[in-house]
Amino acid sequence: METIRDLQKRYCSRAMIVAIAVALVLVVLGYKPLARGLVLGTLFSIINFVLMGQTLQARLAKPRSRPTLAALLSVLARYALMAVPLIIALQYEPYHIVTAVVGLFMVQAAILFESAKNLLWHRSSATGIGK
Amino acid sequence: MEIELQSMIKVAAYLGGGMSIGFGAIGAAIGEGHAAAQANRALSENPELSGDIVKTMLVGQAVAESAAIFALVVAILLLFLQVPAPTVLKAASLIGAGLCIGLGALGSGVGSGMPAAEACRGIARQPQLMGRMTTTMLVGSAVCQTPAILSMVIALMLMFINFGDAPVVKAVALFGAGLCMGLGAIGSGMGSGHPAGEACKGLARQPAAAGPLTANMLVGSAVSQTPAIFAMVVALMLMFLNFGESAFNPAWAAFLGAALSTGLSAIGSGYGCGLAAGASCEGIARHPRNVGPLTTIMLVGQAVAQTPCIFGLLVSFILMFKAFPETAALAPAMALLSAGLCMGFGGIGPGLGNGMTAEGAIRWVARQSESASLLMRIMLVGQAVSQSTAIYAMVISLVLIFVI
Amino acid sequence: MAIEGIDLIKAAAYLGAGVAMGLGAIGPGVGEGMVGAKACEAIGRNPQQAALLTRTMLVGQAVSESTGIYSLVIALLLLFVV
Amino acid sequence: MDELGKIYQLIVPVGGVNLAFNLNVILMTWIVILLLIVFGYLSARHRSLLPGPMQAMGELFVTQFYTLTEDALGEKLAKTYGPLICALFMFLLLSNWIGIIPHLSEPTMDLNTPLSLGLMGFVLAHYAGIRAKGVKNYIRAYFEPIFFMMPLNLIGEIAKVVSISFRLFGNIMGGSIIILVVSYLTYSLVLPPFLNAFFGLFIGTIQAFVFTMLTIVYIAVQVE
Repeated sequence: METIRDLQKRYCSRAMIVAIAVALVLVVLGYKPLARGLVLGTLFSIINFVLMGQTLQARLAKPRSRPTLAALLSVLARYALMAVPLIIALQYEPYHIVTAVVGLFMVQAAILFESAKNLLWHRSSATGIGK
Repeated sequence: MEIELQSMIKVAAYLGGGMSIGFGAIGAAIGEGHAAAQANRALSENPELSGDIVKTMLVGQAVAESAAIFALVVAILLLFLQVPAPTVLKAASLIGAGLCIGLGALGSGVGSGMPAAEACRGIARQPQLMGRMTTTMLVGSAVCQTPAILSMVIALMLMFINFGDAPVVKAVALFGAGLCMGLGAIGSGMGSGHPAGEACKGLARQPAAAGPLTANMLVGSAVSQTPAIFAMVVALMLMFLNFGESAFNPAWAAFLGAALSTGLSAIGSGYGCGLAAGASCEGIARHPRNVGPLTTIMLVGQAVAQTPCIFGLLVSFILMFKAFPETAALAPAMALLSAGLCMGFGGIGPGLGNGMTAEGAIRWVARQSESASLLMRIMLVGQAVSQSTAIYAMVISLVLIFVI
Repeated sequence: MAIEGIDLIKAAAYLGAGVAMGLGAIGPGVGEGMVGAKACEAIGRNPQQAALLTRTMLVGQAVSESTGIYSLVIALLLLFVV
Repeated sequence: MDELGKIYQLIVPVGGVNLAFNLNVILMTWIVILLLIVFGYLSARHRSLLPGPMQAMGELFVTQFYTLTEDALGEKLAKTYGPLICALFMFLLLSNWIGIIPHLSEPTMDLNTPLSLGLMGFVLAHYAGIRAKGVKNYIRAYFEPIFFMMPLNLIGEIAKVVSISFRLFGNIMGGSIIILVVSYLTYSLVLPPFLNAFFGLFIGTIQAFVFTMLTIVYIAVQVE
C-alpha cells in the first residue's frame, strides 16, 4: 500500500529525473539558459505539488471548513510561489522563460503520461496509483 | 504623447494580468472546492479509505490546476512584458489577452473539478477500481483543459504578434478577439466537466462498461467544445482580417458586437451540450447495451443545442463583413453593439434549455430504449419551441443591423 | 462627435431593445427547456400517453413563451415607435 | 471571401415595381425538384411485392412520415396531409444535402425558400383549423384565455412562421459560411470534408426533420 508521501515522491522524482536528463542534453548541445530554466521551473512545480498535498490533507481533516474559500486562499498562496521562477526567468538572462514555463508543467506531464500509458495498454486495475 | 502611451500600456498590462490570474484562480478554487466537498462526503462514507481518496484528489487537482497555471504564466508575462513600440493597439490587445485566458481558465477550472469530485466518491464506493478510475478522471480533466488551451493560444497571439500601425478601430477588434474567445471558452470548459464526471460515476456503477463509457465521454466532450472552436474562429478573424477601409464610428461597435454575439451565445450552447453528454454517459453506465441509441440521441440533442451558437456566429459574420457607412451619430453604432448583445444574451437561455431537454430525453432513452424514436421526436419538438426565443433575438439583431 | 438629444434617445432605445430581447430570451429559453425535459421524462415513464403529454408540453411551453413574446413586442416598440 | 455577399439577380420591372429573382436559388431549386422527380419515377417504375433498392428507399420515406402524420393528426387527416408532409421532408433533405457537391449551393441558404415553405405550412394549418372547427370557434380561439390577449396571440402565430423559417435558414446559412471561412483560413486543406459531413449531412437531416415535424405539429395544434 502506497502512502500519499510515496505517491508524491514517485511523481516528483520522475519529473525531476526527466527534467535533469533533458537539461543535460541541452547543456551538451550548448543551450545552457534553456537547461537552467527547465530545472528551475520543475523545482517550483514540485514544491507546488508537495504544498498542495499538505494543504489538501489539512483541509480534509476538518470537514466543517468552507471548501471554496479555503481552496481560493491555498491557490493564491501557492501561485505567489509559482510566480517566482517566472519572474526570475524574465529578469535574469541565464534562465530561459519558455523552458521555465515548460518546467512548471513537469509534474502534470508525469501524471498524465502515466495515465495515458494505462489507457493505451488497458492494464485496467493492475496498475495505476492504487498499487 | 509618448509617455502617456507608455503608461497606458502599463495600465493595460496590469489590468489584463490582474483579470487573468483573478478569474483563473477563482475557477480553480471553485473546481477544487467542489472536489473537496465531495471528497469530504466520500471520507465520511468510507473513512478507512482516506489515503486512496486523498491521493486521487491530489492527482486530479494537480491536473485540474493546469488551466489556472496557464493564466498565471500569461499574467506574469503581461506584468513584465517590455513593449518596444507602444501603440493603442497593443494596449487593447493586452487587456484582451488577459480577459481571454482568465475567462477560459475559469470555465476549465470549474469543469475539471467535476471528474475529480466524482472520482473521489466513486473510489469510496468501489476501492478496487482505483487505477481505472484515476485514468478516466485524468483523461476527463485533460479534455476539459482544451478550451483553456485554445484561450491561451489566442492570448499569446494577442500579446506577441505585432499588428503594426493599423487604424485605431483595429484596437477594438483585438480587444473583441480576446473577449470572444474568453467568453466562448467558459461554457465549453464547464460543460465538458459533466461527461467526465458522469463517466467516473458510471465506472463505479458498471465497471464492465469502461470502454464504451470512455469513448462516449470523449465524443461528447469533443462535441461540447465546438462552441469554443466557433469562438476561436471569430477571434482569429477579428485579429487577422483586413479592416482597412472601415470608418471608426460604426465599426468599433460592429466589432464589439460580433465578439459579444458569438462569445455569449457559446456559453449556453457549450454548457447545454455538456449536460446532454453527461446524461448520455450516465445512461450508458445504467444500460451498457443501449450505447447505439444513446450516442445517436446525444449527438442529435447536442447538434440542436448548438444552434443558438450558430445563430450567434451568423450575426457575428454579418457584423464583421458588412460595410457600414461612416457617421458622426451615436445611434447607428449603438444599434450594431446592441445587435451583438441581443443575439449573445438571447443565445444563452435557449442553448441551456435545449441542453436540459436533451438531458431529460437521453436519461429516459437509457431506461426505456424501446421508445427511443418517440422520445427523440418529442425532444426535437420541445427543443424547437424553446429555440424560438433565440430566433426572436436573431430577428431583432437582424432588424437592428439591416433596417435601422 | 456631436451627440444631440434625439441621437442620444435613439441610441438608448436601440441599446434598450437589444438588451430587452437578449435578456428576455434567457428566461423562456431555460424554462421551455425544463418543460421539454420533464415531458420527455413523463413520456419515458408512460409512452402510451405520448399524444396527451405532447399536447400538454406544447401548451406549457406556449405559456412560458409568452414572456419571450412580450420582450419581442417591447423590443419592436423601442425600435420603431420611440 | 468575396463570394460571401454576392447574389446573382434577375430584375424584372413589372408595372413600376422591380421584381428581383435570385437566379442561383431558382436554379438550385429546380435541380432539387428534378432529382426528386427522377427518384420518384425510378422508385415507382417497377412496383412489385419484393421491392428493389429504389422502391425500398421510397417506401421507407413514405411509411415513416405517413406514420408520423397519422400519430399526430389521426387517420382521416393523414390521408390528406401525409403526401405533402412526405414530399416536404424529401425536398428539404435534398435541398440541405445538395450543398456538399462542389459548385452547388443549398436553396435553403436563401431566406426566401424557408420563408415560403413556412408560409405554406402556416396557411395550411389555419385552413385545416377553420375546416375542422368552423369559423366561429376558430376566431374564438384567439380571445382565449382573456379577450385582451388577442394581439399577443396573433403575434404568437406570426412568430411561429418566423421561427420555423429562420431556424432552417440560420442553420444552413451558418453552416455554409463556417465551411467557407474555415476552408479559406486553412486553404481548403484540413477540415472541410469533416465539416461538410457535419453541417451538410448531419445538421441538414436534423433541420429538415425538425421543419417537417413542426409543420405537422402546427397543423395538429390548429385542428384540435
